Amino acid sequence: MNKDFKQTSRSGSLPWLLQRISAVILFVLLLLHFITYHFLSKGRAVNYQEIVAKAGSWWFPLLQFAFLLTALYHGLNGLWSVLEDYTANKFWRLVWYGLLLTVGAVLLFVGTLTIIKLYTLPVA
Amino acid sequence: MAMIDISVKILRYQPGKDEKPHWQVFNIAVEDESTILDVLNEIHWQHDGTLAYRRSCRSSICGSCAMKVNGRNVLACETPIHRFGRKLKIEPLSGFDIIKDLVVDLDPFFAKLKRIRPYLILDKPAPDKEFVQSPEQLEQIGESTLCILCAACSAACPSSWPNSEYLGPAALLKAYRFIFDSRDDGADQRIEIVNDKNGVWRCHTIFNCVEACPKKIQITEYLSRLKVKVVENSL
Amino acid sequence: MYKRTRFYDFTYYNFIGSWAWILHRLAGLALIFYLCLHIWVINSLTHGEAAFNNVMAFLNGVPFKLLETGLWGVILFHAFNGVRIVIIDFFKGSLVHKKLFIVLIAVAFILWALGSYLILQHVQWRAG
Amino acid sequence: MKIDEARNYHKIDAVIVGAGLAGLRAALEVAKSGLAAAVISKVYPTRSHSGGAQGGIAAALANVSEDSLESHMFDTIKGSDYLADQDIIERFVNEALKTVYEFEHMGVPFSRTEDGRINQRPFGGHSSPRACFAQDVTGHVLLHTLYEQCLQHNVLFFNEFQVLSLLVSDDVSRGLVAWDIRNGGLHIFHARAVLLATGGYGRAWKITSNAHANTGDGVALVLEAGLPLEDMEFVQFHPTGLYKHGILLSEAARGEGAYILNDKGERFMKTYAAAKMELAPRDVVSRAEQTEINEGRGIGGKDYVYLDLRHLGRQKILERLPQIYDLALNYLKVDGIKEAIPIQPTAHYSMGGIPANVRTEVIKDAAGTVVKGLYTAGEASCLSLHGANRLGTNSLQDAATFGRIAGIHMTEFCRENNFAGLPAQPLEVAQGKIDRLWNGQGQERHAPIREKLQENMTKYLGVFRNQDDMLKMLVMIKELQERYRQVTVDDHGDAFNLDLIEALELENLLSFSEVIVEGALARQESRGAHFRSDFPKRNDGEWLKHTLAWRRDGKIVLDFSKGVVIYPQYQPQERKY
Ligand SMILES: Cc1cc2nc3c(=O)[nH]c(=O)nc-3n(C[C@H](O)[C@H](O)[C@H](O)COP(=O)(O)OP(=O)(O)OC[C@H]3O[C@@H](n4cnc5c(N)ncnc54)[C@H](O)[C@@H]3O)c2cc1C
Ligand code: HEM
Ligand code: SF4
Ligand code: F3S
Ligand code: FES
Repeated sequence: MNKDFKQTSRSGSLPWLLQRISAVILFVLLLLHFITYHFLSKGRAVNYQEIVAKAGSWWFPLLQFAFLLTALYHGLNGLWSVLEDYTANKFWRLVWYGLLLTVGAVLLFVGTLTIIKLYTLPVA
Repeated sequence: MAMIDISVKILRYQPGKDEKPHWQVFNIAVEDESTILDVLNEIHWQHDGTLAYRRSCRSSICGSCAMKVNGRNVLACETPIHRFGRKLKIEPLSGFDIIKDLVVDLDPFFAKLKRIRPYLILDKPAPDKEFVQSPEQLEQIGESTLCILCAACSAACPSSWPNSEYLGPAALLKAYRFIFDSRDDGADQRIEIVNDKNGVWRCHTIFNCVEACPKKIQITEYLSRLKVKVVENSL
Repeated sequence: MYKRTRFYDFTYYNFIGSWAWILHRLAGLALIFYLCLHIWVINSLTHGEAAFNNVMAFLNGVPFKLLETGLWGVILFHAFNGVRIVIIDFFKGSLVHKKLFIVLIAVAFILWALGSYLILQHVQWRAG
Repeated sequence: MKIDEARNYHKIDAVIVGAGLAGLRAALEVAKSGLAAAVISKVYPTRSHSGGAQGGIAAALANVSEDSLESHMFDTIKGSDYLADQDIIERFVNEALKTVYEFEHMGVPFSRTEDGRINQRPFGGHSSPRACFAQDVTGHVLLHTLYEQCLQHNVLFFNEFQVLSLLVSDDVSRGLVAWDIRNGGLHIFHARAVLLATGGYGRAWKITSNAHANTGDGVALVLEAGLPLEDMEFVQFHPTGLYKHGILLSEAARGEGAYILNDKGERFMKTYAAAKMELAPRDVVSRAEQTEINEGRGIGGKDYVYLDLRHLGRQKILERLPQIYDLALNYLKVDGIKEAIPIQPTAHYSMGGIPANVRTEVIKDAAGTVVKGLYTAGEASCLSLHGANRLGTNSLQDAATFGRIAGIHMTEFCRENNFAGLPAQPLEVAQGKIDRLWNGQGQERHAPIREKLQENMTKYLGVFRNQDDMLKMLVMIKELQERYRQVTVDDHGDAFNLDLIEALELENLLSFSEVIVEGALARQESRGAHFRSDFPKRNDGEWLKHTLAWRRDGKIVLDFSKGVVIYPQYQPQERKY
């Protein structure tokens, strides 16, 4: 082994690949999402009743959950990669990893809760 | 051929004398067909003998004279001054520690090269004559073997500025060159080495390396192929 | 020997590739920040119609609508440059990466103009 | 302080000076045997000038057409104008194939034939396509591959160390002293065996294809150690140097079919070598060019002619000769696809050098007495393989093959011999050189002296030579040597003191240049690269012998008693192409 070069940790291939796969999925989902919520409401404000009504259909929670998961994975994985660029130090890399994992877990929890609640809300 | 007056701003650092690098301006007259290296020689030979820089072949093949001129990495010996006008700003390569003036410490650069095992690794005995390798197989690695190890790419890569441990484009290109050599059997070992936090995944396809490479090697393209190969290998 | 590592070398010339990367990175960071907020805000949906309408009133104000066009721009840039990155990674896009950038960003720009028009139309409707 | 304990003392079996093809190939051989091998080089190994070689490496593989070892041997003998030692050539051609196959097995990316074998191209003076090549960067890929092999086999590298003196006494080599360019300070290298592979000495000329590093240090150090040099007057001028710069445009261009044209647009080679045309040996083509120029048929009456690639077509130029295309574009703003490229003869290859026998052992007299533990290979050496004129692509093969052979014999020698004792004051000579430059009272600078030397060597010791010119040159060298004594340097720092290094190199240039001129003056004939307008004929009766030269008491002493080894079947004939 060459002592002049520090080995940090193996691999990185899976996150790299998943970042690209999630990117392609997001490309579709995010644009759809934006179009439905920001444009197709065609000049009317997003309406509580409408949303709750839509949320009650069977495909809504599935789609939203998939969206939530990919966006969170993609975003946090991306952030992790940025942080790694600026921290060569193994310890700090672990700290960031832990932090992002926690943030991810919390957001996933909150997000999932929202979706479930919306799904189960009574339509007025 | 005519003489022209130019103003050359050089980042000087003399260990022992200077705390940190500082600018020095030389106003000199040179032939309009001069290269950056001619300018440095002129200053060193006629004006200030203490100026230090590396050079040898002065025909863009040895890789000694990579440096930063007006914000970009170039080989001093092949770069005519008329590309920049009459004001030159010459600095050592970014990212590397400065030994003196334009001379940087390249030991880490070569250490990284060594790390990726830059030599054919064979499982089979070599034939009596040459290995058979078709022109198409050679084509795969042809361009990557033109690398002169000038370090211009690694020094231009934003991923390597904050992280001196990043293998960098030159070493990764070398890994590509061997992994994709039809004669080689050592791909697995090398893939394990580049598949690392400080390996190929620190490359964010920024292309500064390609812009800097005096041999116009499509480094990023080869790194992309390398990444795909590593992914295939670890699935 | 003089030691040098730096966060970013601002004196180095930025070519198309590095601009694309810098902006992609900034956009990505903005988006992950926004996503966190977004998830938090949508959570308010579950606190009943009143709470929801409160939030919406704010979101439909002129300042936020302007911000929304910005968001749309950020998303488009990141998304289309993201596609460029994928093409570079898997489909030899590096050989034409500058052209790709120009074409994709042009498309993104058109979409941005269209989208922003729709968003801002909405503002006018409310005002009227 | 006892030397053995000093920080700057290294005790290593085999110390190799020079990281070009010759040095690295030797180091690899020694390291593979398990002994410690150190390579000292004043530039990073991959910056060595071997990397500049473009055209190819000769070996009669017969991959693209009929070829034989005999044919390679005969071509080399004929090319040398019969001054080469034929026992050396015999060993050389016998080992050449092995050297190339070994390179291929190390991973060198040779260009390929359609059926996947090493491709070969024609080259000047070779009677069949014998140059194995990798595009037009053959030396580059060979050098890098070798360096990488050395990394694998844990050769010790002392990069950016400049050797300043050899420790040789009583015909035994003991080691050497080198200056650490990067940090400053002298280091003692105590070795069982030392190899000098410091490359050529083309930097004595202004118009030269050689790198800044090619200042013939090894050659000068040998002279300084009281040992002789051989055939120094034989320096090859390459016909296709880029105008004004001297940078080499590979002969591969002509191998691929490029023309050389004069002001009238004529392929003038038809009047000088009708059969071979542009592919005649270098000395012949260079002389033809210089004659055209001297007789006013240079382009616009100036001192250059044209190398014309245009008829080869864009694709062939960019595919086969990309480096040439780039060089012309970058240095002269000439687009080789659309325009002809201005060229002139350029000092290119040093046939002469450190005399050695077929085992690469350095010898100290015409009788062949060996200096124990001292070896030499590559362009620094004079074995003599190339005689009065080297054939293109033979020199890479020379460096690699005799590098390997040197490695083998050095390994043997190290196994059988212990470290010879160091002299009492090992640093004395080297320290003296530096002290003079740092603490001297003189006001001279090294740059103007070097410039004057180079300009006049190009003027007076070029393609054509005559007595008057050379006498002028000799006086001038003496004068410059005198001035050198007054040289001091601006830079007094330890780290990367380029000023100091260049001044030290100048001392070497001035030292061996004198030998070149003395040898050329004495040799009253024309042979190979050495052409005397006042003695335009080869004279085998008097001059079929090598030149040995010593510096004794500040004077150059010549000796012509070293004969040429000639086999009965290869008797000298007139050389015609
Ligand atoms: C432009 C060009 C093109 C050529 N093309 C061809 C070709 O196509 N085919 C062919 O066969 N030949 C060619 N040649 C010739 C061939 O390249 C050389 O003869 C050969 O490479 C010499 O190799 P070497 O190992 O002897 O020396 P070099 O490669 O010159 O190496 C010399 C080494 O010695 C070191 N050194 C020198 N002095 C000192 C010192 N004082 N202290 C420490 N280290 C020192 C240097 O750092 C360097 O590492 C070409 C030459 C030139 C100039
Ligand atoms: C719309 C579709 C999207 C596409 C096509 C896309 C594409 C990509 C790609 C390919 C990368 C990898 C860059 C690299 O490794 O160099 C990336 C990075 C990143 N993405 Fe996205 N992305 C999208 C949406 C998002 C969203 C919604 C977020 C926020 C939640 C986001 C946040 C990030 C972040 C933070 C990075 C890291 C930035 C960097 O490495 O410089 N992306 N994106
Ligand atoms: S890839 Fe290009 S820039 Fe990088 S070291 Fe090699 S030649 Fe220099
Ligand atoms: S600049 Fe750096 S990030 Fe990759 S594409 Fe080149 S190595
Ligand atoms: S001096 Fe050799 S590459 Fe510039």
